[in-house]
Amino acid sequence: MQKVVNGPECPECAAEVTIDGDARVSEIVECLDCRSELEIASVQPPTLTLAPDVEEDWGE
Amino acid sequence: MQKVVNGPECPECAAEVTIDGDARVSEIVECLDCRSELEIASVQPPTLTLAPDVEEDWGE
Amino acid sequence: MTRVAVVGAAGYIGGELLRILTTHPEVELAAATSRRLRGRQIDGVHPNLRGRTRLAFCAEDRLDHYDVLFLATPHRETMRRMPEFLGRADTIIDLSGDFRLRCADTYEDYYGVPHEATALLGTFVPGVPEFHRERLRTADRVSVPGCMANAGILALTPLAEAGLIRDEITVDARTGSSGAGATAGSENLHAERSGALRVFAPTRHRHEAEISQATGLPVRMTATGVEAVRGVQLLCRARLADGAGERDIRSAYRERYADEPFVRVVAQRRGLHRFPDAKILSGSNFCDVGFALDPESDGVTVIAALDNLVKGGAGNAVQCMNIRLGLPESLGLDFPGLHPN
Amino acid sequence: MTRVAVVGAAGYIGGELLRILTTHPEVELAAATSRRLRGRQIDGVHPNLRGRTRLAFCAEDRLDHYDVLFLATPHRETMRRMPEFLGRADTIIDLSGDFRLRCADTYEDYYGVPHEATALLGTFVPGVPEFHRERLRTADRVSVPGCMANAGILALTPLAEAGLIRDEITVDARTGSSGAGATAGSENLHAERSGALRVFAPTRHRHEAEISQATGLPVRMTATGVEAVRGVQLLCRARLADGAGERDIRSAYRERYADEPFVRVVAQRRGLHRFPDAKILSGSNFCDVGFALDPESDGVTVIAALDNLVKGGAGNAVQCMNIRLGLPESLGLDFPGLHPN
Amino acid sequence: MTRVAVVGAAGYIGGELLRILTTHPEVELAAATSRRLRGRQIDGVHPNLRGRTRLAFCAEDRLDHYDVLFLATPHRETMRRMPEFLGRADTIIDLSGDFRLRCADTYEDYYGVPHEATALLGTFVPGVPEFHRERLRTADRVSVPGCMANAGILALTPLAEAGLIRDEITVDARTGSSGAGATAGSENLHAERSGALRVFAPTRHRHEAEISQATGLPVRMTATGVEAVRGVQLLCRARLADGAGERDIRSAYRERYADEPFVRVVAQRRGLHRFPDAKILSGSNFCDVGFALDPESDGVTVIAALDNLVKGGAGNAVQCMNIRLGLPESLGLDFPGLHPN
Amino acid sequence: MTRVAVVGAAGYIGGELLRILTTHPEVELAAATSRRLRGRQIDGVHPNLRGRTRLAFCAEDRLDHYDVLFLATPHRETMRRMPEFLGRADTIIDLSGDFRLRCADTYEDYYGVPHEATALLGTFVPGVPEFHRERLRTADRVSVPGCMANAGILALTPLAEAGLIRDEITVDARTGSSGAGATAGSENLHAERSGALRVFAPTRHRHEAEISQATGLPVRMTATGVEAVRGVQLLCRARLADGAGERDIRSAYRERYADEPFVRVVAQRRGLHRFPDAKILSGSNFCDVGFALDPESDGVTVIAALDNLVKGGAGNAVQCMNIRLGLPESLGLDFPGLHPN
Ligand SMILES: NC(=O)c1ccc[n+]([C@@H]2O[C@H](COP(=O)([O-])OP(=O)(O)OC[C@H]3O[C@@H](n4cnc5c(N)ncnc54)[C@H](OP(=O)(O)O)[C@@H]3O)[C@@H](O)[C@H]2O)c1
Ligand SMILES: NC(=O)c1ccc[n+]([C@@H]2O[C@H](COP(=O)([O-])OP(=O)(O)OC[C@H]3O[C@@H](n4cnc5c(N)ncnc54)[C@H](OP(=O)(O)O)[C@@H]3O)[C@@H](O)[C@H]2O)c1
Ligand SMILES: NC(=O)c1ccc[n+]([C@@H]2O[C@H](COP(=O)([O-])OP(=O)(O)OC[C@H]3O[C@@H](n4cnc5c(N)ncnc54)[C@H](OP(=O)(O)O)[C@@H]3O)[C@@H](O)[C@H]2O)c1
Ligand SMILES: NC(=O)c1ccc[n+]([C@@H]2O[C@H](COP(=O)([O-])OP(=O)(O)OC[C@H]3O[C@@H](n4cnc5c(N)ncnc54)[C@H](OP(=O)(O)O)[C@@H]3O)[C@@H](O)[C@H]2O)c1
Ligand SMILES: [Zn+2]
Ligand SMILES: [Zn+2]
Repeated sequence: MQKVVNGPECPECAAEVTIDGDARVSEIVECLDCRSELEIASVQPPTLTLAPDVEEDWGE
Repeated sequence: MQKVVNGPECPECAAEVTIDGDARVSEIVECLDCRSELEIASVQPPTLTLAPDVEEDWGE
Repeated sequence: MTRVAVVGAAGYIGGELLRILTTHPEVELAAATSRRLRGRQIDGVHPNLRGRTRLAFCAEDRLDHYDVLFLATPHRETMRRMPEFLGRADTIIDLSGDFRLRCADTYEDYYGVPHEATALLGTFVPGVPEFHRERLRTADRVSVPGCMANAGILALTPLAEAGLIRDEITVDARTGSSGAGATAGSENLHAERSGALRVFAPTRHRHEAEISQATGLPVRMTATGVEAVRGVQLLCRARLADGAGERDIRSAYRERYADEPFVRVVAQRRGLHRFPDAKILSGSNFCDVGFALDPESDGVTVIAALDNLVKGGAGNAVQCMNIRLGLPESLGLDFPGLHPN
Repeated sequence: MTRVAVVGAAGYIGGELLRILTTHPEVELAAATSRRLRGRQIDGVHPNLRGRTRLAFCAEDRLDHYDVLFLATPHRETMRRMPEFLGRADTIIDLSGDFRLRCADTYEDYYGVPHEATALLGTFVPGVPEFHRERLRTADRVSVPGCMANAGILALTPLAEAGLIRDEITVDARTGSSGAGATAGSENLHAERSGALRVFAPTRHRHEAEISQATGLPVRMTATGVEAVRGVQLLCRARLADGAGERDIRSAYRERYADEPFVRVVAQRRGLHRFPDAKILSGSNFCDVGFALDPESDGVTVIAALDNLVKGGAGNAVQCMNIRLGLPESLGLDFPGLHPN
Repeated sequence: MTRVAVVGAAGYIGGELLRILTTHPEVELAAATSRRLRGRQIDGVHPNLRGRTRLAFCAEDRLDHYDVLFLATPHRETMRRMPEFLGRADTIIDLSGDFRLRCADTYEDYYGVPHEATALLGTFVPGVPEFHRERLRTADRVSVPGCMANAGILALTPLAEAGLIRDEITVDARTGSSGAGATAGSENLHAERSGALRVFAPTRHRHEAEISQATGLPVRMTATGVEAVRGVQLLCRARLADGAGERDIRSAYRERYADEPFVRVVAQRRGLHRFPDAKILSGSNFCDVGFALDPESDGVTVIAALDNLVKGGAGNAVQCMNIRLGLPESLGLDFPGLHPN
Repeated sequence: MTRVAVVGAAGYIGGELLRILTTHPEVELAAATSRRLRGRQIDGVHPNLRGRTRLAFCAEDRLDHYDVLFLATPHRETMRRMPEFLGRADTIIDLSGDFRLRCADTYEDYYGVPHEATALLGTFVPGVPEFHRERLRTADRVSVPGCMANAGILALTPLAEAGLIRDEITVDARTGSSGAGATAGSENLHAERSGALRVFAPTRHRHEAEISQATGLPVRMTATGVEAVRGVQLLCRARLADGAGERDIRSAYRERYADEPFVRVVAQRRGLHRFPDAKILSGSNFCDVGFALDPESDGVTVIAALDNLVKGGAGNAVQCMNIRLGLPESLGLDFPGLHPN
């Protein structure tokens, strides 16, 4: 079993984000609620920042 | 060519309704704008009333 | 084993009830009625049930007494016959529109005929597990909401209850063709209906009365038939109450639906599947609910989707039955839907 | 013969321009560019043109000078290259989004990048014959509106001009997949897009800025991809000004559109086809416009439909060209659409 | 101006005739009959014609005498009433199945009823311009082939005539829902027909008799309803005669069809659109024909596609009329079809 | 609990395996690989699994050892990597085409490249429970047939085994778009693929080799893409052996399939649903098989339908797994399909 850290809040939607115990700074995790891509800013204590958005232009 | 009487207004939408010269009382005509079914109430002068609606229940 | 029966079993809601009930581990499907097809195998009109059952339709006068009786008959007809049906089962679960509105006047206003069983109106518990679960545990008369109404109720009630939205709500509903039932007419002819974007209710669709009753807010609803057999999607617009923001909305949904087996909050920032879409819900009992705030105004767009025959009808009814019978609530309802589909 | 050319001719708008221009009796299609397919026959990607033309795509650097040059290239790209295009034709008809908005800030707000040819912004005449016919007769730079925008402009402007509606307007748009162009990506993969009800713009779709600019009213717009290749339908909601009623609405449309060859008012009381539906408009240059009043409130629902590639794009552009060249306005545009379809 | 009339004008073939005839520059559409809808505007059921005509349907007893009378009525009914129709026009163009087969026994065999106007059987010229153009120039009675039959005749006759194929031919036909006409029934209910792959004729579809009559070869034909409103595609299999090869096939088609305005040979080695596909033919009068040889056997696959309501019906009928009247053969038939669609 | 893993889990077959395995009561889904989406939640691309699992995709190098490993990777790639996969599981169930044909030459002939693991070719048991159940009980390497191949094998083998048909068989296959997998390209762009009748294999579709191998008869197969996401239908033509008749055919099927949980014989004389139609099979593990005899010749038409992702892929693979593990064969596979749909 992977260890998980009971995590920080998603900066977008305030959901609690679970991160692996062995996660490193600058890794990307996904918020399970709003599916933002979040970058691990620090691990002790765990903090997250919003990763830059890839533009999704569906053009229609 | 059929003779047409330059007609009365549609009671629903006020469009001018054209009726055949030989139209009779209680015949049904269609308003070309709103497609109401109209009954010829009199011919001299021409007047129209709304024919009873068939219910269209599309249920969805 | 619980003995159940379905009236109006040759229709689309009836067929979906049969699909779910024939695979439900705790019930015995004892009878399925059809006037037109009495004596015929049910898999003749519901070919997906081939190999699953050898049951034939019976006439309604062959009904005896059941633990649970599902009514999948047209509105108007159902209210007339309700007294008779009440005698035939411990629990009645009605899928028609006749006992959804508490107020007889509102019924007449939206259905165009006076209600013929007004004394019974108040005796039905709304078939909305998410908001009436406790009452459903003991309810003997359940009235399941309309397909689009249920989507609207699930999407909007948490926000209304929490005081997060105010004023009038507008609802733009889109629906597949099975919502109109199995009766052939030119409006449902494939060549006419296929690919249509048919605004069949430009104002005042009936289900607005149900959503309004549930949320306590004024609702204006339109409905458009779109290319689909199953599926309903609602796009609702409301105004945020003063001070309300994205997190409040999200929390309201989270709190309400965290433990609900069949409501999912879908409001994502990335990917193809960011908001509720009926496409992936066919056959499933989920109602997906999502939202987006207009960054420049106090407007919020709320989106909901479900399969009209399942969470919008038969599945929801079986969920109510499970609750009434004290069974696990998801029994017989675990099909998650298909992707792609 | 008028010599015309199309840039971006391998795309969907480009292809539709080719369809119309190859059957147009007064123009000679002199060039059609594609970077990727230069040298290839145009009927390779536009198979409906088999037997109609032997033209091959050419590279853009092979362009010389034309009477009319149509631009069917992506936004952003088009503004960058506009100076170059302006030198290649007497009249430029641009189908991209880059010169539709008069205000550079609004452009940046809705397109996410600063405008790169602000000096040219004010020099384009809106490609809306119904409201700018006189200016179009002499216009050398025409900017055709977006597909959904055009439907919204044609549906709402008569009411706004006549002062019949007030406050904010909401627009819920539904669109087929060709609106996204011919570039393959997972969002347009058949198995994903087929049957979808995909809310791709839950708020602030770009075209709301165009409709707002044309009507002078605030607009809030959502957009949903529905199962269709061609076709756009808009369902708009507005509030009536004090005293305004059904007849005023109908008169406003009648006056505006009585002599318009390509706008029809469709608001009927009976039948299957009571309101505008894109289903019957594929290939036609019509925009159908209809409405219904809520009997219990001051709300009015306005509905519009068109084929995004024709009245929402190529057909409208050719209509503008006909006006500019002093030709009969419907030339090459007389296909009425199919039923059933 | 040539005065024409259409009997059975409220149906799908009737509507397509009206579409073509109202835009045809050399004819005046003088009457369109419907029993059920007499007195009603024709655009009520054919909404694509809004703004194109103010004609109303008339009862059949209001018919007088026309230059050309098109019959778009059901088989069986048409043969009974043919004597009456013959008196009402100089030229009759019949779209029903009643006068396509020369042999009364074959008719009975395939239609299940005896022919009731056997004396007239031999008096109709087949409405196949590609093979009977000379006779059509003076024909007063024309019988247009069935939709799938026409595809089969155009695909196979050149090979049969040139002696390039031998033995039995098998034909697997796929058809859209408009082929079954505008009458609502459960088989054409949208929810049932949508997405169907319904083998409605697992053997001996009627049109095999027509293809066999035209090619002189035994034919075995199946038919499957597929998801489409318009469109027919045939996949035929034959065996090559000794020594015949790909070039012979290609030459046979080329010779036959080089100058034909409405038959295109589509058998390409690359690209998305290598073989005939009905998808791009909606509304067009083309029949596309293609083929591929099995590298390991003497088998050849022949593919044909058309729009059942156009080259498979109304368009082909108008092409015959143009020939009969000495008009340019493509008049009113120049719509090339749409891509994408 | 049996520990299973899926390689290629982001694709359509992979997703369908995940759907079935996450609801299967006797297995634990321990890993799902994707190179492109490693680290991402699996419900991001398989949105029907929302709320069912919190599993994320992992990279292939994170795989350890499993009881059963499913391979849902492209052909060619799979054979190259098979040695590696064999070390990672007690039982391998391969869904690619690489180990279906026993003969390396036939593989090269149909796949266009030499086989790269010929030594392994003979070591795989065909994943056809209906004909190889006993071997499957102990098989450690299973190769599941192609989607259309499985339909053909189930439709034709009973007749071939019983000696009821002779000579060459022709197969006309129709398939939905999910059969081509989840990779976007212009051939699968919605606007191009929607409504298509695309003959992508006019002769010699690959699956003919599999059907021929299973039946021992020569097979000529074409394949056409039709409008559908899921679903395959085959229309096969064969000649009856001397003396064989309808009853023999029906008996042969009955004997073979009486106890099969997932093959149904559908050849009815009445009703809308007389022959196998993929429309009602989406999500179900059924293969429906039917037939009709030509009353005038020795021809028999055999029809089969299935969902390519279920009985044509993932469902069939799980059925094989159940057999291998000694579990009830239908476990996890009881969804009957939807009607209407
Ligand atoms: N379709 C939906 O999405 C949906 C969703 C939620 C609720 N509902 C409600 O569920 C009910 C059934 O809808 P449906 O879509 O299944 O309709 P349906 O397909 O038309 O089926 C209705 C069935 O009721 C029977 N029936 C018709 N008229 C009757 C009468 N006068 N008395 C008794 N039985 C009669 C018919 O069978 P026989 O004639 O053979 O007896 C028919 O099969 C309706 O009240 C509807 O509003 C529908
Ligand atoms: N689709 C609609 O409904 C619709 C309606 C109205 C207006 N419009 C507008 O019309 C324009 C074309 O739309 P579409 O749907 O036809 O798009 P499309 O199918 O993607 O076609 C665009 C074409 O432009 C060319 N192109 C792409 N990138 C380019 C670049 N950087 N420079 C020059 N050429 C480039 C491409 O051809 P090559 O790469 O081969 O050169 C491509 O064929 C867009 O501005 C769109 O907003 C579209
Ligand atoms: N659909 C095709 O693809 C296609 C192609 C080629 C040829 N055809 C042939 O064309 C003919 C019409 O086909 P369709 O598809 O247009 O059929 P349809 O849509 O059913 O229309 C037939 C029309 O004939 C009228 N009609 C029905 N019964 C009649 C009767 N007993 N006497 C006189 N009129 C009657 C009806 O109008 P009222 O009841 O209002 O008078 C109806 O509108 C048929 O013979 C068909 O085989 C069809
Ligand atoms: N679709 C059907 O109906 C069907 C039916 C029966 C059998 N099959 C067979 O099942 C297999 C999968 O088909 P599919 O339709 O699911 O295809 P798909 O949707 O394209 O998925 C294939 C998956 O394999 C992975 N992949 C691609 N290239 C790879 C490579 N070189 N090495 C390792 N992984 C690779 C991809 O994921 P990542 O790139 O993210 O790793 C992709 O998600 C094929 O062999 C197919 O023939 C398909
Ligand atoms: Zn979040
Ligand atoms: Zn009127």
